[in-house]
Amino acid sequence: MSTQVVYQRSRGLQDVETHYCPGCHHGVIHKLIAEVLVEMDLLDSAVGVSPVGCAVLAGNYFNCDFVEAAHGRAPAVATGIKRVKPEMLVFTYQGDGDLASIGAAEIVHAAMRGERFTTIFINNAIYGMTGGQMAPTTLVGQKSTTTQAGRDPLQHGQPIRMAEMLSTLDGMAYCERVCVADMGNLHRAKRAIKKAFTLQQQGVGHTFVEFLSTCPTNWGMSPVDAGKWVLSDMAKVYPLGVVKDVPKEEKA
Amino acid sequence: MSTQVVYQRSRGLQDVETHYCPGCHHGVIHKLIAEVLVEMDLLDSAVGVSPVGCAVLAGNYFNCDFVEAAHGRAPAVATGIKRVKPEMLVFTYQGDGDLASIGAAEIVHAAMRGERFTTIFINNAIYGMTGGQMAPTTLVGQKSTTTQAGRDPLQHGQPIRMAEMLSTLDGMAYCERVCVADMGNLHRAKRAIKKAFTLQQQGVGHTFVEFLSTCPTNWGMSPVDAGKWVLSDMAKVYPLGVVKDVPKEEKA
Amino acid sequence: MKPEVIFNLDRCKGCGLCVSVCPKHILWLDETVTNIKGYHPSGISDQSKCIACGNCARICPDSVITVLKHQEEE
Amino acid sequence: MKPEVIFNLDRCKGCGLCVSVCPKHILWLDETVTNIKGYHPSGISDQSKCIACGNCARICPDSVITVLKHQEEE
Amino acid sequence: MTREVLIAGFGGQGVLAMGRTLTEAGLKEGYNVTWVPSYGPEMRGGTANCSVVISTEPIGSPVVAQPTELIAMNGPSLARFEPLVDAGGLVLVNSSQVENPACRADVRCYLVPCMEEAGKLGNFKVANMIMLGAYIQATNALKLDTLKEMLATVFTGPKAHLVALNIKALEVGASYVKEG
Amino acid sequence: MTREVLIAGFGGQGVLAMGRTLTEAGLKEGYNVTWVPSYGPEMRGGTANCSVVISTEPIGSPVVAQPTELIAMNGPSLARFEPLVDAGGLVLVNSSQVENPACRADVRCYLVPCMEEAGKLGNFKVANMIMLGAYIQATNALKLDTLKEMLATVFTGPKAHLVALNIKALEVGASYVKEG
Amino acid sequence: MSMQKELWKGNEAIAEAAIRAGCQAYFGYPITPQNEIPEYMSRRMPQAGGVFVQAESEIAAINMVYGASAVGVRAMTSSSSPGISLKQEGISYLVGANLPAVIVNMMRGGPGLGTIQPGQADYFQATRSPGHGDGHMIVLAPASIQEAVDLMWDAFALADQYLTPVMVLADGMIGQMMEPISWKRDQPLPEVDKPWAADGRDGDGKTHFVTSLRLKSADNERFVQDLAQRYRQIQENEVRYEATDCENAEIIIAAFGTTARIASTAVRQLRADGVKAGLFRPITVWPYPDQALRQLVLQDSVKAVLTVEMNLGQMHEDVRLAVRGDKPTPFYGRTGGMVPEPRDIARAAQEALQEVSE
Amino acid sequence: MSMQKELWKGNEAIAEAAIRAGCQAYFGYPITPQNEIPEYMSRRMPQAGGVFVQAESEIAAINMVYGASAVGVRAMTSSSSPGISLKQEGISYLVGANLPAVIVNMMRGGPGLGTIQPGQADYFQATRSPGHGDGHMIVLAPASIQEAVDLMWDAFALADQYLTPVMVLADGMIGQMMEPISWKRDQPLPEVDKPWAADGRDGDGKTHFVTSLRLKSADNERFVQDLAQRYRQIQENEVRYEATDCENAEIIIAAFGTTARIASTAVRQLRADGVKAGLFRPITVWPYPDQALRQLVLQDSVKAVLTVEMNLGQMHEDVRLAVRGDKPTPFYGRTGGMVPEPRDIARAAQEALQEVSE
Ligand SMILES: Cc1ncc(C[n+]2csc(CCOP(=O)(O)OP(=O)(O)O)c2C)c(N)n1
Ligand SMILES: Cc1ncc(C[n+]2csc(CCOP(=O)(O)OP(=O)(O)O)c2C)c(N)n1
Ligand code: SF4
Ligand code: SF4
Ligand code: SF4
Ligand code: SF4
Ligand code: SF4
Ligand code: SF4
Ligand SMILES: [Mg+2]
Ligand SMILES: [Mg+2]
Repeated sequence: MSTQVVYQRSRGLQDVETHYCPGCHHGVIHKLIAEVLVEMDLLDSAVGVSPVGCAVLAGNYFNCDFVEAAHGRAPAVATGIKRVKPEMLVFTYQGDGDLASIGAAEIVHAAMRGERFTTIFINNAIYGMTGGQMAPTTLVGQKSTTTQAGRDPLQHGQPIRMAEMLSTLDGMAYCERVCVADMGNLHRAKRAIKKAFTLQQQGVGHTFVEFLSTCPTNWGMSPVDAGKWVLSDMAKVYPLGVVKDVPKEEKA
Repeated sequence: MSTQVVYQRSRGLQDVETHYCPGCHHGVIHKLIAEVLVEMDLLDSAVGVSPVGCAVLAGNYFNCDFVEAAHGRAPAVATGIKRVKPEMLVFTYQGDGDLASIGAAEIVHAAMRGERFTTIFINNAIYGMTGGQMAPTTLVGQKSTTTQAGRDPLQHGQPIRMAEMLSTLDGMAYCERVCVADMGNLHRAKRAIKKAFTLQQQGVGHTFVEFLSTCPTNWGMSPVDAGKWVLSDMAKVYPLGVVKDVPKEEKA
Repeated sequence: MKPEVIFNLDRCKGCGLCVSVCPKHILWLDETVTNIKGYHPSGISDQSKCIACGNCARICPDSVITVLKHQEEE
Repeated sequence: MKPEVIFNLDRCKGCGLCVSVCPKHILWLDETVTNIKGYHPSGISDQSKCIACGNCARICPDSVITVLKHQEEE
Repeated sequence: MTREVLIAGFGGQGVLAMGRTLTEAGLKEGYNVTWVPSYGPEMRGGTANCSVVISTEPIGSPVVAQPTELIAMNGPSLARFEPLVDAGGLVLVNSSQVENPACRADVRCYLVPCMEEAGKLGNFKVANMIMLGAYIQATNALKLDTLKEMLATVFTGPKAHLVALNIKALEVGASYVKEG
Repeated sequence: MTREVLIAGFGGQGVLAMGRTLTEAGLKEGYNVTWVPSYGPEMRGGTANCSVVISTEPIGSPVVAQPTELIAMNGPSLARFEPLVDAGGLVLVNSSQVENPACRADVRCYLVPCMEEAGKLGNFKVANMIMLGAYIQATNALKLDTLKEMLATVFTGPKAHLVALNIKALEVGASYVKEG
Repeated sequence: MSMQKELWKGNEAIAEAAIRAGCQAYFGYPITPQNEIPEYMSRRMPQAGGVFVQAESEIAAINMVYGASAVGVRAMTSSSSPGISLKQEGISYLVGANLPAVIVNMMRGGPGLGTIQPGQADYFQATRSPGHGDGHMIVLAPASIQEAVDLMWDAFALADQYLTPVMVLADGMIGQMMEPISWKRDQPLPEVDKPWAADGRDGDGKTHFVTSLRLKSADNERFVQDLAQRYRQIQENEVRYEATDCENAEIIIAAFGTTARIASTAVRQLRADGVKAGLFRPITVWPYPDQALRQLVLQDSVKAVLTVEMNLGQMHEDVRLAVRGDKPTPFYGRTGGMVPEPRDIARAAQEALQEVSE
Repeated sequence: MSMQKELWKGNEAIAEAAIRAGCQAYFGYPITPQNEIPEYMSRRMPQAGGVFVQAESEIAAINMVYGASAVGVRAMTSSSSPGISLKQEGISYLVGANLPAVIVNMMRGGPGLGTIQPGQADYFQATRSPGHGDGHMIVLAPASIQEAVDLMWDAFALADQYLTPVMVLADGMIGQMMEPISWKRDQPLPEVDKPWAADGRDGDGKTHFVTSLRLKSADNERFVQDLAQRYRQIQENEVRYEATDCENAEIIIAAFGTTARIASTAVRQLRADGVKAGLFRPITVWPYPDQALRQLVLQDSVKAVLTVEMNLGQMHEDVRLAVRGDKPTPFYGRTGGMVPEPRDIARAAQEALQEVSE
């Protein structure tokens, strides 16, 4: 009898429990990144930059080096790292509060400069870690602890589409929006990460993968319903797919 | 004999000298704003927010109230003002270092929220006040004291087009890029200011006028040559004209 | 081919994502069991129906599941 | 109609913008004069050619120039 | 009199609410009271606990480091906090959630099968009220009637029907201690 | 010996460069030296000035509050700084830029028409060198030769032809004082 | 005015108190352990006719406060340690522009991201250096929710009176706990005339320019000297503290905020054990009740002053400045989010006395 | 190593010294009066094989430093007062993550935008509270360009040795002036082993996680206590100061940086006038040379200690802590960008002596 492993825990992750809530997509996305790091043989030469947000402890979960950044500043920290260690594979992992709110200037400028690291952007339309306040990405009408009657465009504006906004910058080389709400999307998401890392190694500019993710706890939904809501509601405001692909456009 | 005044110093300006260098467009743009304030009878109910940059003393020059903001934070200061005094006409006046670099997060979010004030954005492709360092808007190849061999896209990225980037945000209602490098453009620029102020009063969202401006001193050009360079070089990277006009689009 | 689905039950948070992606509908959350974390963990009702597609394992946020395929030596 | 162009010379910084926009090319910077700020101020060579278009005044960053039109009463 | 109560369990077991109800009741009876929750990510999916102090004196420290009374709604909480309880103190255990529950010899201990009893009442959510009833009965810290009165003001309008259920839960819990 | 020199004028008159040349020359002759520019927006289109201290002792304060010597390249600078000059001090005035130049009675004063003289040399840019020559001559603070030597190292390659011009300018300035 | 006791969570009580005191605008950004303040404000402010904006960052929040205050409106923000560090430039601007504002800091354990548990290690930042330059805030340190509530009125009043930012310096414990309070003060503060506000020109066309820039050093020095003058007034008139059982005490425990309320239990325990302990609790930690403490310490009975804090010894410096070496000044501190227990404080006091008697 | 004297501008000399000392990466943002540092770095760093990035802000700059340092590279930033305020959170993170870094502050007159002229009013911010939480930086205060140059080697060495941010605290005067220097130290510092650096896993697959988060208070307290331990070591081993003419002086003038060099002229003037004046100049303002000053002050001859600063009296507090009321401690300060003159300092010293004798 021979045994084939269809799937087992990735070597790219440490053998510890995560603190994430049941069914939170943070955990799923972690796995995909870890799998790509293993497949590309990058565990020894990669360094991740974790945010302030639910993923603040990512450095305890991944099996590669990590640096924890101040809230919103991961792109600056990654810039510091990549500039002095261009041979390393550098990626940030940031939530929507972290990247799109307090850290808006840092990501805009990293993208403008075409910093050669990869941003993994977890858009779950809420501040998870701090208990469910409105994020800049919160949908119109969506309830949060600071928009208890739902986000009102007149008061709070409309959701910010970071992938589209950042793609106006010439330094952005590759930008795709994905999710892990079903198996097809999950596979696409993994390919996007791999592509971003590969392009990073080719030094083409900034690479950016936005994940539509879930926060079952603060959305007040079951994990499965949360996944459905990503596809039914979030993806309408934040269309899935490639937003920008300069290397491809150049080839074409 | 009757005497008609073709042009005299605007009542919208105080009768003082400015500290601007000879021929700097800051002074010209000040005048246009002042003229519009007078024509719209807003001197008593307007408040400007000045930046940290060459225009830091604008409050000494205009004949309306002013608040001096910390570097880059004018949009936040203006938000604080407009939210508590919605009846006032509020405008910021920011340089490109101020608005596009250190203050990138604040302008992105004011635009996202559709804050009902007007941004006057002075893009002179340089840090004027501090003596000519690279700005995010500096053109590729342009020399500055921190890019003495010219801006290099690989090191410093390519120029950021704020008007285009911010126009991806739903809160941006009206966005136009103008200049005062010749009389035709000067007249168009004044109309743009007036339109922005009018739309602000109608409460349609954020209004934004980007000026391509000069810095003869730090560009090392005569004022007249600097004006020509705006038209010949800057306007190629930053096309003049309306970038977004939601009220008009809606009517159409 | 004999598929095998193995659960690291103590790590399971009972989120149900695995259940939702199983094409054979053979996974379920066992409400009668509470693991040391206080959750009702996932379980498989009919191993024989499993096609070893790996969906459950791939989506599990907590890497609870291992999917194996045992091949009779020929 | 008699145009009049008046300069507040002490405020002039000699930038030349007015010179560059005058359609009649009648403005120039007087290098023989230095004002209290140390600049060579602007001046008009032939007032009679002026058409009172106001360009010079409108572009002057320092509001140095006033342009008037005197009308003979009819 | 100073009671320092620590209430601990899984998130979602109503541990913080139980503490708040107790605190509110203490206030109603004229005591000095404080309530402090554990907060932050450690709550996330994991455990929750809160400190309640009920005292005739001004309350200095609101943090209960050495409880006079512990309410453990699950096994990990019992394991973590029982060692801290004052000798001669009280430990109430939600025996539905603890395998082979056992207590220190030097404390008074009651096992309350909250889930089973809540199940019998047809609503698992009242498990915490059952425990609260047991606590009141075991300590005489406050009057059961104070809590009952409070319930009438908490559940009003469309939720008024819950008053009776919760009162019943308190009584079940209380009786459990009486009998146990 | 401590000389505290204040050099002031319009931006663009080479005021800061004059100060730096003087400072460098002081260093060459083995003195302790410091140079401080005025900086910031007040420079913009307006005036510029710098403080130079040349001393046989360690220099404490590099800011010249009470100059022993003032070089005023324009009228506003003369008006602003002359009152600060030490009684018995020295004032050098660029008389080309000052209408009706007049000095305090208790200071030594030289009027140097730098622009006119520079014009005669065919290059307005050497006006500051003319003034520097006058300063050296009037004070004997340093040797004119030191400055001349320096010029040879400053202007090299395609700019070498400027050495002679600048030396000439120094001499014109110096002669002005000798004669004046 | 109802004096009935109500159970309130610290953060929410502070938010409600601010509104009742007359705060018209709140700008803030989420951070544990003060999230209930913006959350409460988002609900209640609009009902009260005021303004709530969730800012994009702490920096934006303090600058929104700056804007609202510059046009004459009572405004506040709140945050916790890392967020307060980000506000340093903005606070310095408020000082430089003579603007009133109220800032609540629910301190947590630092440095860096640290923990979200209570701490008191921002004492130096609050009392010594609100940003760069010579500036101060009035810093109020409540030890209970009731006191925090009451102090909100003072905070806004002092800010308006002295044209200065005022910080309410509390910690996660006070923010997160619940205890009964009564609404002792229920009247909003009176409107204050703000002739300097940039809310439109005066009738005579006079403009207002709110700025902290004074390019000429002489002007800026004049401003700083005026600040110093105001600070002396504040030091003379606004010092607040509470001294309990300090008369004829043999040991005085000096502590502020949460630590002080815990120390009060320690003092009771010590007294029960026959030790004459007293508690000195500054309510204004800037201006520090220097003279009051010194007077008490100089009593013959006093053998030592024990400072207790949740930090490495920051207020300890103020105590040492007041005592000037005239009595021993031992220190007991917990750090990094750990909260001291009464018995630990009592033990530290006993040890201090023993050391003195040796 | 050339000991020939060269005329250098302070800012450029400091930048060059940093490179020669072994700095591998510079991240900064323009602000007067330190613009020549980034400008010089933009030119020279790439030539020296290092990294220069003009950051989008001071916040980004300090966080780039954090990143570079986290992977084991010697990095620095520079700014001036308002920009330093913006770095407070980042500095606290450096402390919390045990990361070496060098930060130059060319102080100007505050508060707020203030002036761009020299000031010393960031002393408290630098010495008391680098951001929130219990943290310190080693703070070096040069009084001349030569000393600033020499101290750059120390700054990087101390940062690496104690895993701490080090601040070089100077002012616009030192940044803008020129004076002759010689390159006394011309060897770059040796490479330091940084086993904690997140520059890739170790051979055995061990990962590195550089973080300042310690969610469990007990862990965070352990960290803070370790910090405190390191701070005690620094206080024992790294105190630096210069005492000139202090022996048997009747008055000691205490001053740092630019003010100290000006005071040295005042001391010469006073001595010429027959007054036995001395100058005490701390070079490390944190750790403060507390014991050294105290010893000197306790000499019988000393009648007073006059503190002179360009602020409202910040180091004055350290002097008072050292003197503990044993001698009078008058203060003379200029503020807001004004630089004191030697004669003013001399006069203040005369007045102080007169007051004592009355
Ligand atoms: C300077 C600062 N401000 C605020 C916080 C509090 N804080 C922690 S996480 C967070 C936002 C989390 O939201 P997001 O980035 O969307 O991540 P998520 O938790 O949703 O994954 C905030 C505001 C902080 N730690 N530091
Ligand atoms: C926090 C802070 N950082 C930096 C500065 C220094 N500074 C003053 S103006 C300026 C930039 C000016 O450039 P820009 O905004 O383009 O305006 P301009 O002068 O070109 O009109 C800078 C960096 C400051 N005052 N405050
Ligand atoms: S709070 Fe939301 S984002 Fe954070 S771990 Fe829980 S579910 Fe995930
Ligand atoms: S420095 Fe440039 S932008 Fe500033 S006033 Fe002078 S020319 Fe204008
Ligand atoms: S491997 Fe596929 S079929 Fe088998 S249990 Fe998992 S999801 Fe279902
Ligand atoms: S997906 Fe994983 S954690 Fe969720 S129920 Fe299935 S096995 Fe458990
Ligand atoms: S008004 Fe017109 S024509 Fe007359 S001088 Fe001015 S620009 Fe020339
Ligand atoms: S535009 Fe104005 S400032 Fe310039 S030269 Fe003409 S008059 Fe003078
Ligand atoms: Mg989020
Ligand atoms: Mg600019």
